Amino acid sequence: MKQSHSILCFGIARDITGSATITLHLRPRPKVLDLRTELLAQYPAFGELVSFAIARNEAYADDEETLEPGDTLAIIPPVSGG
Amino acid sequence: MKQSHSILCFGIARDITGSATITLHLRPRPKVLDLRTELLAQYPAFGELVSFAIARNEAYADDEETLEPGDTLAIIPPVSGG
Amino acid sequence: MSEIQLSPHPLSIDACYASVQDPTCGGICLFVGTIRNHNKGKSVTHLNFESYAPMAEKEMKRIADEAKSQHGLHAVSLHHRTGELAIGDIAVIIAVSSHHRAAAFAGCEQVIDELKKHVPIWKKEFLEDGSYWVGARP
Amino acid sequence: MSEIQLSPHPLSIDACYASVQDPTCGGICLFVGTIRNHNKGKSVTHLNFESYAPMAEKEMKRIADEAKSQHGLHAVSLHHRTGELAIGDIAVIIAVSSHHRAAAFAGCEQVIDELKKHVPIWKKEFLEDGSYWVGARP
Repeated sequence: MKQSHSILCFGIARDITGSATITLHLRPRPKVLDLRTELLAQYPAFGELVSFAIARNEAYADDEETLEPGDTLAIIPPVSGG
Repeated sequence: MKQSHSILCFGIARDITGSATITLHLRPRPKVLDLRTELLAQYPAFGELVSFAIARNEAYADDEETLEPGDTLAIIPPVSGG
Repeated sequence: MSEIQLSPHPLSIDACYASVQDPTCGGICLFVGTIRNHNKGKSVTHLNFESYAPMAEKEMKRIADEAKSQHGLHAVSLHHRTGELAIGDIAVIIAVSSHHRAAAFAGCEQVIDELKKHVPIWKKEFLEDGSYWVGARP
Repeated sequence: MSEIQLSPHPLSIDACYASVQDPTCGGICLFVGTIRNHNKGKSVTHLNFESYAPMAEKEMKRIADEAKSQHGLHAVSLHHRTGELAIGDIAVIIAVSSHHRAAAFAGCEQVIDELKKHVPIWKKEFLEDGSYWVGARP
Protein backbone atom coordinates (compact mmCIF):
# COMPACT_ATOMS: atom_id res chain seq x y z
CA MET A 1 0.00 0.00 0.00
CA LYS A 2 1.79 3.12 -1.22
CA GLN A 3 1.54 6.45 0.57
CA SER A 4 1.05 9.56 -1.58
CA HIS A 5 2.82 12.84 -0.86
CA SER A 6 2.43 16.13 -2.62
CA ILE A 7 5.57 18.16 -3.01
CA LEU A 8 6.07 21.86 -3.78
CA CYS A 9 8.44 22.73 -6.64
CA PHE A 10 10.35 26.04 -6.82
CA GLY A 11 12.70 27.65 -9.34
CA ILE A 12 14.34 25.18 -11.67
CA ALA A 13 12.50 22.31 -9.92
CA ARG A 14 9.24 23.67 -11.30
CA ASP A 15 10.78 23.87 -14.77
CA ILE A 16 11.92 20.23 -14.50
CA THR A 17 8.61 18.82 -13.25
CA GLY A 18 6.46 21.22 -15.27
CA SER A 19 4.29 21.94 -12.25
CA ALA A 20 4.27 23.92 -8.97
CA THR A 21 3.17 20.74 -7.13
CA ILE A 22 3.77 17.07 -7.90
CA THR A 23 2.52 13.92 -6.20
CA LEU A 24 4.84 10.97 -5.51
CA HIS A 25 3.76 7.53 -4.31
CA LEU A 26 6.18 6.10 -1.75
CA ARG A 27 6.35 3.04 0.53
CA PRO A 28 4.68 3.46 3.94
CA ARG A 29 6.70 5.51 6.46
CA PRO A 30 9.22 6.57 3.84
CA LYS A 31 12.41 8.44 4.64
CA VAL A 32 13.53 11.62 2.92
CA LEU A 33 16.06 9.50 1.03
CA ASP A 34 13.20 7.43 -0.48
CA LEU A 35 11.66 10.65 -1.75
CA ARG A 36 14.95 11.76 -3.32
CA THR A 37 15.39 8.34 -4.96
CA GLU A 38 11.87 8.33 -6.42
CA LEU A 39 12.25 11.91 -7.60
CA LEU A 40 15.47 11.07 -9.47
CA ALA A 41 13.83 7.97 -10.98
CA GLN A 42 10.88 9.95 -12.33
CA TYR A 43 12.79 13.13 -13.23
CA PRO A 44 16.42 12.26 -14.06
CA ALA A 45 17.10 15.96 -14.79
CA PHE A 46 17.40 16.53 -11.01
CA GLY A 47 20.67 14.61 -11.26
CA GLU A 48 22.06 17.38 -13.47
CA LEU A 49 21.70 20.06 -10.77
CA VAL A 50 24.57 21.15 -8.54
CA SER A 51 22.52 19.73 -5.66
CA PHE A 52 19.00 19.80 -4.26
CA ALA A 53 17.58 19.65 -0.75
CA ILE A 54 14.23 18.57 0.63
CA ALA A 55 12.31 20.77 3.04
CA ARG A 56 9.90 19.19 5.49
CA ASN A 57 7.46 21.50 7.28
CA GLU A 58 9.43 24.55 6.13
CA ALA A 59 12.83 23.42 7.39
CA TYR A 60 15.73 21.57 5.74
CA ALA A 61 15.30 17.81 6.23
CA ASP A 62 17.98 15.14 6.69
CA ASP A 63 17.92 12.05 4.45
CA GLU A 64 17.14 9.82 7.47
CA GLU A 65 14.03 11.69 8.63
CA THR A 66 10.75 9.79 8.29
CA LEU A 67 7.93 11.50 6.38
CA GLU A 68 4.54 11.65 8.08
CA PRO A 69 1.25 11.91 6.20
CA GLY A 70 0.33 15.60 6.09
CA ASP A 71 3.93 16.87 6.11
CA THR A 72 4.48 19.94 3.93
CA LEU A 73 7.25 18.92 1.53
CA ALA A 74 9.25 20.98 -0.96
CA ILE A 75 12.14 20.53 -3.38
CA ILE A 76 14.83 23.17 -2.73
CA PRO A 77 17.19 23.55 -5.71
CA PRO A 78 20.44 25.55 -5.16
CA VAL A 79 19.42 28.87 -3.63
CA SER A 80 20.61 32.18 -5.13
CA GLY A 81 19.21 35.04 -3.04
CA GLY A 82 21.13 38.12 -1.99
CA MET B 1 69.74 84.24 16.34
CA LYS B 2 66.44 82.43 17.12
CA GLN B 3 63.88 81.56 14.44
CA SER B 4 60.21 82.18 15.26
CA HIS B 5 57.47 79.78 14.25
CA SER B 6 53.74 80.16 14.68
CA ILE B 7 51.86 76.99 15.52
CA LEU B 8 48.15 76.16 15.27
CA CYS B 9 46.48 74.67 18.35
CA PHE B 10 43.41 72.40 18.17
CA GLY B 11 41.17 70.70 20.73
CA ILE B 12 42.78 70.28 24.12
CA ALA B 13 45.98 71.95 22.79
CA ARG B 14 44.05 75.20 22.48
CA ASP B 15 42.76 74.79 26.04
CA ILE B 16 46.33 74.24 27.29
CA THR B 17 47.91 77.20 25.46
CA GLY B 18 44.85 79.43 25.80
CA SER B 19 45.11 80.41 22.13
CA ALA B 20 44.37 79.10 18.62
CA THR B 21 47.92 80.09 17.56
CA ILE B 22 51.13 80.36 19.57
CA THR B 23 54.61 81.52 18.56
CA LEU B 24 57.73 79.63 19.64
CA HIS B 25 61.34 80.84 19.22
CA LEU B 26 63.66 78.01 18.21
CA ARG B 27 67.34 77.65 17.14
CA PRO B 28 68.03 78.09 13.40
CA ARG B 29 67.04 75.08 11.25
CA PRO B 30 65.28 73.35 14.15
CA LYS B 31 63.96 69.81 14.01
CA VAL B 32 60.43 68.77 14.97
CA LEU B 33 61.94 67.33 18.16
CA ASP B 34 63.21 70.82 19.13
CA LEU B 35 59.68 72.13 18.75
CA ARG B 36 58.28 69.36 20.95
CA THR B 37 60.95 70.01 23.60
CA GLU B 38 60.29 73.75 23.68
CA LEU B 39 56.54 73.17 23.77
CA LEU B 40 56.85 70.87 26.82
CA ALA B 41 59.15 73.39 28.52
CA GLN B 42 56.70 76.24 28.11
CA TYR B 43 53.49 74.20 28.60
CA PRO B 44 54.21 71.21 30.87
CA ALA B 45 50.52 70.17 30.63
CA PHE B 46 51.29 68.64 27.21
CA GLY B 47 53.19 65.98 29.14
CA GLU B 48 49.91 64.88 30.74
CA LEU B 49 48.30 63.96 27.41
CA VAL B 50 48.18 60.40 26.08
CA SER B 51 50.39 61.68 23.24
CA PHE B 52 50.60 64.53 20.77
CA ALA B 53 51.87 64.80 17.21
CA ILE B 54 53.18 67.70 15.15
CA ALA B 55 51.81 68.39 11.68
CA ARG B 56 54.02 70.16 9.15
CA ASN B 57 52.32 71.51 6.04
CA GLU B 58 49.17 69.52 6.81
CA ALA B 59 50.86 66.14 7.20
CA TYR B 60 52.18 64.21 10.21
CA ALA B 61 55.87 65.09 10.77
CA ASP B 62 58.67 62.86 12.09
CA ASP B 63 60.80 64.11 14.99
CA GLU B 64 63.86 64.26 12.70
CA GLU B 65 62.34 66.51 10.03
CA THR B 66 63.84 70.01 9.77
CA LEU B 67 61.45 72.95 9.98
CA GLU B 68 61.71 75.58 7.25
CA PRO B 69 60.65 79.21 7.70
CA GLY B 70 57.12 79.53 6.37
CA ASP B 71 56.09 75.94 7.23
CA THR B 72 52.51 75.60 8.43
CA LEU B 73 52.78 73.90 11.84
CA ALA B 74 50.11 72.46 14.12
CA ILE B 75 49.86 70.57 17.40
CA ILE B 76 47.73 67.41 16.97
CA PRO B 77 46.50 66.06 20.31
CA PRO B 78 44.97 62.52 20.35
CA VAL B 79 42.31 62.46 17.63
CA SER B 80 38.77 61.25 18.35
CA GLY B 81 36.75 61.46 15.15
CA GLY B 82 34.29 58.85 13.92
CA MET C 1 15.99 42.60 18.49
CA SER C 2 15.94 41.06 15.04
CA GLU C 3 13.54 42.09 12.30
CA ILE C 4 13.03 40.58 8.85
CA GLN C 5 11.07 41.53 5.72
CA LEU C 6 10.48 39.60 2.51
CA SER C 7 8.73 42.07 0.24
CA PRO C 8 7.69 42.62 -3.38
CA HIS C 9 8.07 46.39 -2.87
CA PRO C 10 11.24 48.52 -3.23
CA LEU C 11 13.49 48.30 -0.16
CA SER C 12 14.54 51.36 1.85
CA ILE C 13 18.02 51.75 3.32
CA ASP C 14 16.69 54.39 5.72
CA ALA C 15 13.95 52.07 7.01
CA CYS C 16 16.41 49.22 7.58
CA TYR C 17 18.83 51.63 9.29
CA ALA C 18 16.09 53.12 11.48
CA SER C 19 14.98 49.71 12.71
CA VAL C 20 18.38 49.00 14.33
CA GLN C 21 19.47 52.51 15.36
CA ASP C 22 19.64 53.04 19.12
CA PRO C 23 21.19 55.78 21.29
CA THR C 24 23.22 53.19 23.21
CA CYS C 25 24.99 52.02 20.03
CA GLY C 26 27.73 53.99 18.32
CA GLY C 27 28.13 51.90 15.19
CA ILE C 28 25.93 50.42 12.50
CA CYS C 29 27.17 48.27 9.62
CA LEU C 30 24.99 47.85 6.54
CA PHE C 31 25.27 45.66 3.48
CA VAL C 32 23.31 46.52 0.35
CA GLY C 33 23.13 44.01 -2.50
CA THR C 34 22.08 45.34 -5.90
CA ILE C 35 21.39 43.87 -9.32
CA ARG C 36 24.48 43.86 -11.52
CA ASN C 37 24.34 44.42 -15.27
CA HIS C 38 26.49 41.39 -16.00
CA ASN C 39 27.21 37.92 -14.64
CA LYS C 40 30.07 35.74 -15.89
CA GLY C 41 30.53 37.98 -18.91
CA LYS C 42 26.88 37.91 -19.98
CA SER C 43 24.72 41.03 -20.21
CA VAL C 44 21.78 40.93 -17.79
CA THR C 45 18.66 42.94 -18.67
CA HIS C 46 16.58 42.27 -15.53
CA LEU C 47 15.79 39.45 -13.14
CA ASN C 48 13.17 37.78 -11.05
CA PHE C 49 13.39 36.57 -7.44
CA GLU C 50 11.11 33.70 -6.48
CA SER C 51 10.87 32.58 -2.87
CA TYR C 52 9.37 29.83 -0.76
CA ALA C 53 8.04 32.60 1.46
CA PRO C 54 7.12 30.91 4.78
CA MET C 55 10.36 28.90 4.86
CA ALA C 56 12.45 31.86 3.64
CA GLU C 57 11.12 34.01 6.48
CA LYS C 58 11.92 31.31 9.04
CA GLU C 59 15.48 30.92 7.70
CA MET C 60 15.99 34.70 7.62
CA LYS C 61 14.84 34.96 11.23
CA ARG C 62 17.07 32.06 12.29
CA ILE C 63 20.13 33.58 10.59
CA ALA C 64 19.50 37.02 12.10
CA ASP C 65 18.97 35.57 15.58
CA GLU C 66 22.11 33.43 15.37
CA ALA C 67 24.29 36.34 14.25
CA LYS C 68 22.86 38.46 17.05
CA SER C 69 23.64 35.95 19.79
CA GLN C 70 26.99 34.77 18.37
CA HIS C 71 28.39 38.31 18.00
CA GLY C 72 26.60 39.96 20.92
CA LEU C 73 24.83 42.42 18.62
CA HIS C 74 22.23 44.94 19.70
CA ALA C 75 19.90 44.52 16.69
CA VAL C 76 19.80 42.92 13.24
CA SER C 77 17.49 43.84 10.37
CA LEU C 78 17.32 41.80 7.17
CA HIS C 79 15.16 42.86 4.22
CA HIS C 80 14.94 40.91 0.93
CA ARG C 81 13.06 41.87 -2.21
CA THR C 82 11.04 39.46 -4.37
CA GLY C 83 9.56 39.67 -7.89
CA GLU C 84 10.95 41.46 -10.92
CA LEU C 85 13.98 43.76 -10.44
CA ALA C 86 15.91 46.00 -12.82
CA ILE C 87 19.66 46.73 -12.98
CA GLY C 88 20.73 48.77 -9.95
CA ASP C 89 17.67 47.84 -7.89
CA ILE C 90 18.29 46.78 -4.31
CA ALA C 91 17.81 43.04 -3.74
CA VAL C 92 18.84 42.84 -0.09
CA ILE C 93 19.67 45.15 2.83
CA ILE C 94 21.19 44.08 6.13
CA ALA C 95 21.66 46.47 9.04
CA VAL C 96 23.44 45.54 12.26
CA SER C 97 23.92 47.71 15.34
CA SER C 98 26.39 46.92 18.06
CA HIS C 99 28.28 48.47 20.93
CA HIS C 100 31.48 47.14 19.36
CA ARG C 101 32.34 48.08 15.80
CA ALA C 102 34.22 44.89 14.88
CA ALA C 103 31.23 42.78 15.95
CA ALA C 104 28.92 44.82 13.72
CA PHE C 105 31.11 44.13 10.67
CA ALA C 106 31.54 40.43 11.48
CA GLY C 107 27.82 39.95 12.22
CA CYS C 108 26.70 41.73 9.06
CA GLU C 109 29.06 39.69 6.87
CA GLN C 110 27.86 36.46 8.52
CA VAL C 111 24.22 37.32 7.77
CA ILE C 112 24.80 37.89 4.03
CA ASP C 113 27.04 34.80 3.77
CA GLU C 114 24.44 32.58 5.47
CA LEU C 115 21.56 34.10 3.52
CA LYS C 116 23.28 33.23 0.24
CA LYS C 117 23.78 29.64 1.40
CA HIS C 118 20.48 28.78 3.06
CA VAL C 119 17.50 31.05 2.39
CA PRO C 120 15.13 29.51 -0.20
CA ILE C 121 15.11 32.37 -2.71
CA TRP C 122 15.92 31.77 -6.38
CA LYS C 123 17.20 34.29 -8.89
CA LYS C 124 16.33 33.95 -12.57
CA GLU C 125 18.50 36.14 -14.78
CA PHE C 126 17.20 37.41 -18.08
CA LEU C 127 19.82 37.98 -20.76
CA GLU C 128 19.31 39.43 -24.21
CA ASP C 129 19.09 35.90 -25.63
CA GLY C 130 17.40 33.86 -22.90
CA SER C 131 17.13 33.25 -19.18
CA TYR C 132 18.44 30.86 -16.55
CA TRP C 133 18.24 30.04 -12.84
CA VAL C 134 21.47 31.28 -11.25
CA GLY C 135 23.69 28.60 -9.70
CA ALA C 136 21.35 25.68 -10.43
CA ARG C 137 23.59 23.82 -12.89
CA PRO C 138 27.38 23.22 -12.74
CA MET D 1 36.87 56.63 -7.38
CA SER D 2 37.12 58.01 -3.87
CA GLU D 3 35.09 60.91 -2.56
CA ILE D 4 35.28 62.70 0.79
CA GLN D 5 33.22 65.33 2.59
CA LEU D 6 33.89 67.20 5.82
CA SER D 7 30.71 69.11 6.50
CA PRO D 8 28.88 71.10 9.19
CA HIS D 9 25.56 69.98 7.71
CA PRO D 10 23.61 66.75 8.47
CA LEU D 11 24.97 63.73 6.60
CA SER D 12 22.86 61.63 4.25
CA ILE D 13 23.20 57.85 4.02
CA ASP D 14 21.47 57.91 0.64
CA ALA D 15 23.93 60.49 -0.74
CA CYS D 16 26.93 58.48 0.45
CA TYR D 17 25.40 55.28 -0.97
CA ALA D 18 24.60 56.92 -4.31
CA SER D 19 28.16 58.17 -4.74
CA VAL D 20 29.58 54.61 -4.81
CA GLN D 21 26.70 52.69 -6.41
CA ASP D 22 27.49 51.28 -9.84
CA PRO D 23 25.78 48.72 -12.09
CA THR D 24 28.99 46.67 -12.30
CA CYS D 25 29.08 46.16 -8.50
CA GLY D 26 26.79 43.79 -6.67
CA GLY D 27 27.70 44.71 -3.12
CA ILE D 28 28.04 47.85 -1.01
CA CYS D 29 29.13 47.92 2.64
CA LEU D 30 28.35 50.98 4.75
CA PHE D 31 29.37 52.01 8.23
CA VAL D 32 27.37 54.67 10.07
CA GLY D 33 28.73 56.14 13.30
CA THR D 34 26.28 57.92 15.56
CA ILE D 35 26.43 59.87 18.80
CA ARG D 36 25.89 57.66 21.83
CA ASN D 37 24.05 58.83 24.93
CA HIS D 38 26.77 57.57 27.24
CA ASN D 39 30.53 57.06 27.34
CA LYS D 40 32.31 55.14 30.09
CA GLY D 41 29.22 55.25 32.26
CA LYS D 42 28.70 59.00 31.96
CA SER D 43 25.57 60.56 30.47
CA VAL D 44 26.33 62.59 27.34
CA THR D 45 23.97 65.46 26.43
CA HIS D 46 25.55 66.56 23.13
CA LEU D 47 28.97 67.05 21.60
CA ASN D 48 31.12 69.12 19.34
CA PHE D 49 33.49 68.00 16.58
CA GLU D 50 36.37 70.33 15.82
CA SER D 51 38.65 69.63 12.85
CA TYR D 52 41.88 70.85 11.32
CA ALA D 53 39.96 70.95 8.05
CA PRO D 54 42.62 71.08 5.30
CA MET D 55 44.71 68.34 6.94
CA ALA D 56 41.63 66.27 7.86
CA GLU D 57 40.52 66.31 4.23
CA LYS D 58 43.98 65.20 3.05
CA GLU D 59 44.07 62.35 5.59
CA MET D 60 40.53 61.27 4.69
CA LYS D 61 41.46 61.19 1.00
CA ARG D 62 44.67 59.26 1.71
CA ILE D 63 42.83 56.67 3.83
CA ALA D 64 40.08 56.22 1.22
CA ASP D 65 42.62 55.89 -1.62
CA GLU D 66 44.74 53.38 0.31
CA ALA D 67 41.73 51.18 1.17
CA LYS D 68 40.62 51.32 -2.46
CA SER D 69 43.97 50.18 -3.86
CA GLN D 70 44.77 47.66 -1.09
CA HIS D 71 41.41 45.87 -1.36
CA GLY D 72 40.75 46.38 -5.08
CA LEU D 73 37.56 48.34 -4.39
CA HIS D 74 35.44 50.04 -7.00
CA ALA D 75 34.66 53.20 -5.02
CA VAL D 76 34.97 54.61 -1.50
CA SER D 77 33.00 57.51 -0.02
CA LEU D 78 33.80 58.99 3.38
CA HIS D 79 31.67 61.75 4.95
CA HIS D 80 32.36 63.27 8.38
CA ARG D 81 30.29 65.85 10.23
CA THR D 82 31.70 68.80 12.17
CA GLY D 83 30.20 71.21 14.72
CA GLU D 84 27.58 70.53 17.36
CA LEU D 85 25.74 67.19 17.27
CA ALA D 86 22.94 65.73 19.37
CA ILE D 87 22.40 62.14 20.60
CA GLY D 88 21.58 59.86 17.65
CA ASP D 89 22.99 62.26 15.03
CA ILE D 90 25.24 60.76 12.41
CA ALA D 91 28.93 61.66 12.87
CA VAL D 92 30.43 59.61 10.03
CA ILE D 93 29.30 57.56 7.03
CA ILE D 94 31.53 55.30 4.96
CA ALA D 95 30.30 53.57 1.79
CA VAL D 96 32.39 51.07 -0.16
CA SER D 97 31.43 49.32 -3.40
CA SER D 98 33.25 46.31 -4.72
CA HIS D 99 32.90 43.39 -7.10
CA HIS D 100 33.76 41.09 -4.20
CA ARG D 101 31.72 41.22 -1.02
CA ALA D 102 34.49 40.26 1.41
CA ALA D 103 36.68 43.10 0.08
CA ALA D 104 33.86 45.61 0.64
CA PHE D 105 33.59 44.60 4.32
CA ALA D 106 37.36 44.57 4.87
CA GLY D 107 37.86 47.91 3.09
CA CYS D 108 35.03 49.64 4.96
CA GLU D 109 36.33 48.42 8.33
CA GLN D 110 39.86 49.58 7.44
CA VAL D 111 38.59 53.08 6.60
CA ILE D 112 36.81 53.58 9.94
CA ASP D 113 39.73 52.08 11.89
CA GLU D 114 42.26 54.35 10.15
CA LEU D 115 40.00 57.40 10.43
CA LYS D 116 39.79 56.95 14.20
CA LYS D 117 43.58 56.72 14.43
CA HIS D 118 44.77 59.44 12.09
CA VAL D 119 42.24 62.06 10.95
CA PRO D 120 42.66 65.33 12.90
CA ILE D 121 39.14 65.64 14.25
CA TRP D 122 38.48 66.12 17.96
CA LYS D 123 35.35 65.26 19.88
CA LYS D 124 34.36 67.26 22.95
CA GLU D 125 31.66 65.55 24.98
CA PHE D 126 29.28 67.58 27.10
CA LEU D 127 27.96 65.86 30.21
CA GLU D 128 25.42 67.15 32.66
CA ASP D 129 28.23 68.36 34.92
CA GLY D 130 30.99 69.46 32.52
CA SER D 131 32.80 68.66 29.31
CA TYR D 132 36.02 67.02 28.15
CA TRP D 133 38.03 66.19 25.03
CA VAL D 134 37.58 62.48 24.34
CA GLY D 135 40.74 60.36 24.55
CA ALA D 136 43.11 63.26 25.28
CA ARG D 137 44.15 62.21 28.80
CA PRO D 138 44.93 58.71 30.13
